[in-house]
Amino acid sequence: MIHLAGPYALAAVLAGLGAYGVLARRNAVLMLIGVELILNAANLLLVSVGSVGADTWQAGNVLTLFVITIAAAEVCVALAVVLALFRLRGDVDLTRRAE
Amino acid sequence: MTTLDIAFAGVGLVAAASGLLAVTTRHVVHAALWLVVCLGSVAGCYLVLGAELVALVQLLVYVGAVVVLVLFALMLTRAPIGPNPEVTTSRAHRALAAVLGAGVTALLLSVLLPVAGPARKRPGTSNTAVAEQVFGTWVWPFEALSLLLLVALVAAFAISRMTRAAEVAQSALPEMTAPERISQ
Amino acid sequence: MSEPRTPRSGGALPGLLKGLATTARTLARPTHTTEYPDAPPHLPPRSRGVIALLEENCTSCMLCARECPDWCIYIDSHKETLPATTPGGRERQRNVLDRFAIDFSLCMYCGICIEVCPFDALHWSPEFEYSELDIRDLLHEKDRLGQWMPTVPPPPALDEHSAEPAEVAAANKPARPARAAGAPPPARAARAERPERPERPARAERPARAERPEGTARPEPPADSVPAEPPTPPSTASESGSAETKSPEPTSGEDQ
Amino acid sequence: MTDVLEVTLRSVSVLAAFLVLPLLVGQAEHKVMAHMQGRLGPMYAGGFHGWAQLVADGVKFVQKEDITPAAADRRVFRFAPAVALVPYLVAMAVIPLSPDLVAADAPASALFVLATTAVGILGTLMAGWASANKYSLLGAMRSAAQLLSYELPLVLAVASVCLAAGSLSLGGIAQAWSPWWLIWQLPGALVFLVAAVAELQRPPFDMPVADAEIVFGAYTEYTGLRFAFFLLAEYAGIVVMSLLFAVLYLGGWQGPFSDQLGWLWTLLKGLVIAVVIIWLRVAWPRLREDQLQHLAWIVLVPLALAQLALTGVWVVVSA
Repeated sequence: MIHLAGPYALAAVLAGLGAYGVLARRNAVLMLIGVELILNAANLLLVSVGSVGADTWQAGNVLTLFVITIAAAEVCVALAVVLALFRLRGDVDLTRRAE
Repeated sequence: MTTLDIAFAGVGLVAAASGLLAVTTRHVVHAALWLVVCLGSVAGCYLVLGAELVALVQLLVYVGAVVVLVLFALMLTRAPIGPNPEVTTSRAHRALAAVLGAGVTALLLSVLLPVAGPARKRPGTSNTAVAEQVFGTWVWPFEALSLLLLVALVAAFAISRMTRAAEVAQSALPEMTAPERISQ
Repeated sequence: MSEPRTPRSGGALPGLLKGLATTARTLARPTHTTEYPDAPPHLPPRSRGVIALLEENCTSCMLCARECPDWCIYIDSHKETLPATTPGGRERQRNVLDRFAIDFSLCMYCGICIEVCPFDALHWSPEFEYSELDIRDLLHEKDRLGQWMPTVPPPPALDEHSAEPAEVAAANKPARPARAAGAPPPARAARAERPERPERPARAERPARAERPEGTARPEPPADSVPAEPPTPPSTASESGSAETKSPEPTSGEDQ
Repeated sequence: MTDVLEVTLRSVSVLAAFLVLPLLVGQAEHKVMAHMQGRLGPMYAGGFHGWAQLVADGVKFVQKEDITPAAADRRVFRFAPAVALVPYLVAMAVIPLSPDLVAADAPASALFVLATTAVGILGTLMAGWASANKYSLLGAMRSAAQLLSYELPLVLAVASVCLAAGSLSLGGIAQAWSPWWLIWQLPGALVFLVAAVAELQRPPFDMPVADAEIVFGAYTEYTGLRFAFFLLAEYAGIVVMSLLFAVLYLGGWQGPFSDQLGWLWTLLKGLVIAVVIIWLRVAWPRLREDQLQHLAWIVLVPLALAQLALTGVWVVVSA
């Protein structure tokens, strides 16, 4: 027996923290950390819904696995971009105007 | 309150606290390390929710690969020891961001909490069931995902090669004419 | 151990397997290691372990100290005036060694000091167990250096057809009674030994020299037969002679 | 009450195994390596052939001063050894020695072991970054690159076995094992072994700690007990990987008298693999950094994928 209020609240908090992280950071890699938090909020929601309902297709678990995979791909490309940026500009400050 | 609720509250609080630290700390690498704690405790949440496979994949892929990549990128770019004020935006900007973040949380809470409902049974998912669904119902998304991974791999490779080619072109600029540079 | 081969002979895999095979073979064989403090090492006979000092031979000429590349030899000496042996004769001076020390924490065992010593006062000793817990204790004074003298191996045997060594030649020569009967003044014995010793074997006829091998710690093979006749005069001389002259040969001859 | 007692007993036995087995492997390494190089190895500590050498080393490490560099990030620096060590302790809890001799029976224990060992990388990364030392940072980056690259063939090789056995549980895999696997899963086994040695950062894949190039990599600044923890983590890693290999590819407890002596078989097979890992260290030189990545992506990953495809085809055909 479990209340879903807890997972829902945690997902909401993580999403809010992630949004804050994306907005308040200048460093590109740290922004990515915020993005990861948002993705985890979504995952948590999926899992918590999937774990209690009559989930015939296992959508909660399967979609979470998919999201984790997509996150890996996303991080892979994003970090390649960040490194390319660093090599060109010498920093990864996304608020700085490119000259 | 059930036992599972208490367990979830424990790991959930850790996750929320470490998530907060991950987005607020000014130590660049500490942010990534707090992210590790956060993701690990989210994996714990999955375990409490009965999704064992997801929890392990979270640990394997997120903590073992994604965060390591993030740390790797941080070290490759610039990660001095000690607080670094340059990683966050200005105070006003941050206040705005905090308001927006709190807004997101409030919005989600207002939507989600009413539908949370009473305590429910947690049947727990078997790995076999997940596997059957992945390779049954979800097989086409799964294949598309593998394609996505491949594309991402190639893209990451191409991006890193592109910059190197650009560097080479820049360093060899005087000796080369434009067509040569393009052909490179 | 086989003949030199080209580095890339047949790809990586044979090389990897070969590495595995070699190590496995070595594993199966008994080791050659002997555990040193339990099993004494088998050193070659003329190992160069440490530098020993034959104090009696040293004239404090300072050649070794000057030639030493890292300046680890310390020599202090003073001059002594020996009274004239004959009435109206000239007083003579000799060097007396006060201190001879080698700092083995600096020494690099090049052996140059041994090479340059004209009087064979320095020798390679195979002794090597003289480590200390404190690096400052590696500065060894002349008494410690002298203690290693008995470990110095005898010089290698001469070629069959080479001339007799000076000492042997001198010992085999019948002593000249006229000179030997009168006590040869110790001062003279000490002085005479100095300049001539190494380079002129043919002229080495003085009894003081002939008696040398036995008087010192240095074992020389032919010396066994030597000591019979000449020792009496020097020993009497040392008994009767002046103490302050510190003639090396007679005193040491008596000590042993 | 009995539950509590049982849990305590299981935890204590895992802890004991965690403290004893790495020492055994370490001592085996001392002696095997010495004899492969024509030496004797430690001979004094403990009297008989230096059996207590590692205990003496432990005592020595405890006595040494625990230095934290002034410029280091203190908390991360001090916490890193625990992060490197604990995952292997947790992983050891789910490895079965025989069908009923397992501390914690998890349904997806194969995945569990991989997931926990993947966390162990973080310890090295933290240590390297927090030391405020360029060699350490270089070592950490090398190990991050290396471990990320070799995680993939490792997981793929394990996936092949899981596919063949139709189970994610180590116990189930060992139960489904048959001698035929020795041939059929051989490419996967080789990939697993190579990737495991690389994951452990053992020679010939020890560039992250290459002492001739970057002093001692991420562990350069560590002294005393914290350094000993890293060493212990390495040897615990050998134990985990060897036992994992024994369970996945050598059938774990399967052998004569497996009913009574099953656990002994698992341990023996694991020990053989551990000796092989030591053997590789003695026999082969260190790879270069680019050769390392080359090996992972050009050789191991395709080989593991081919093995996975072969296993898939076989499973489908034989089903």
